[in-house]
Amino acid sequence: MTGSPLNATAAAELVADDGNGAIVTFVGVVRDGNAGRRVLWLDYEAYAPLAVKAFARIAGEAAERWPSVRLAIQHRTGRVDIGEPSVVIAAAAPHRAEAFAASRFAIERIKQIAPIWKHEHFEGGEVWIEGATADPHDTAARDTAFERAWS
Amino acid sequence: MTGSPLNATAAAELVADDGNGAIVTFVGVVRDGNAGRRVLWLDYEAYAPLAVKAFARIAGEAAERWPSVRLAIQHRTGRVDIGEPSVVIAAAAPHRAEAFAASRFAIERIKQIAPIWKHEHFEGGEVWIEGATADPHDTAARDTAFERAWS
Amino acid sequence: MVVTIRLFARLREIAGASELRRELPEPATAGTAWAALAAEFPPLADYATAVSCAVNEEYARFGAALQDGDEVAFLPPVSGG
Amino acid sequence: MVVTIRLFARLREIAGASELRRELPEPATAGTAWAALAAEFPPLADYATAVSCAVNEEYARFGAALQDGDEVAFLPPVSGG
Repeated sequence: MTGSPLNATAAAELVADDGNGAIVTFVGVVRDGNAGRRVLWLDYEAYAPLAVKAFARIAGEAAERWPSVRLAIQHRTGRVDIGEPSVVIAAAAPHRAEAFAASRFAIERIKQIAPIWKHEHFEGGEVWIEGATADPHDTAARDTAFERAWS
Repeated sequence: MTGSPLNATAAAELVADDGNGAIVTFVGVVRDGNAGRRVLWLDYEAYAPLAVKAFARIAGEAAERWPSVRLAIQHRTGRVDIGEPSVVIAAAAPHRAEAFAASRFAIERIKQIAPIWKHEHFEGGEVWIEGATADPHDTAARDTAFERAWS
Repeated sequence: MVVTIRLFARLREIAGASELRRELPEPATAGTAWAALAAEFPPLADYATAVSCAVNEEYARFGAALQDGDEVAFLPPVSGG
Repeated sequence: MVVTIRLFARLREIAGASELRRELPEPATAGTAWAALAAEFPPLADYATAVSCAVNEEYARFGAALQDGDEVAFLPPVSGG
């Protein structure tokens, strides 16, 4: 969790390893539009210590399913302008299937359980985006994330 | 196609766009082992003009399936040492599902139809790696790539 | 007992504070802390079925017992990523 | 007619050249060019069912007709990525 610009290259370097043949990096970027609104920027609020623990939980869940995967997660707080990254996930594995799956799993799971909130500033107003009720023990939600990642 | 080190950041910047919320970058890296052999380095040979056309075909196939996706593909020729990238694919889209799918599709398809060959130098010898018989008109192979990318 | 209550995003705006200290009758749970808060700030009731909670920086159930000095956080639906 | 033949990877090693110019009796196809080459370099026969071909830098069928001056390439199974 950081208030500074994210660095996808640094995340990828963290997980690189001579035995890993695949690195998949997911970068979530602030878009200029959402639900028909012209977005100006986003402000991210977070419960940072719990967010870091949520990321560790997500990495643990991924490691249980794909033991060879190494995962790095970065997430912004504060104002993030259009075109800037709000989240970076790097997943490395010996083979590509696991790297793709772990990266996708992580972003699905972040949206489910990371205590982070988008405050959208759009042309004409602002709104808190509210997605999922966070419950890390909801195994159905976790399984949905696994299914989206690997099917 | 290039004999110089690949740059994942540059590939991601090529596809970035203010309307795109997701950028998925796949980096294929030379591993230190393969099929029980201790790999020292790989030499990539390519039929470069046809490889570039194959990448354009792959981008076209991806665009037909996911019209909002922008794709960039870089591939090395020549000697690539352990831990160095041999291929970089950046896929950007408004939403993450398409970006993940297009990136995965592209690497599956490269392995099917790009006229590129790995010459593996391992401890004790060297060997040409031979994978798929390239046939861009084989729709069953293409559909397998689509299925791996999106199911 | 006295607990620290942390609020985020829209909940923070409704209460007008990101952190509150409140005295609760014993025995107290995260759920009784939420009920006291919702009585104090009625618009919080909209979140009754959607709110999550954490005690001392770990996700917890609303039935989790609180101790004097605990930090209990209430979280509206999340939207990271 | 005279065509340029391009060979890659193991095929190149078997023939000892990445590029050859060969005269072919007309009418010629990519398939007849391959047959002539396999007669000249018998180990190429191992690739009879696995080889692909391209004519003038486009993938082609073995039945594709060749013209004088064409470039025909023979490709062993690929292994990019």
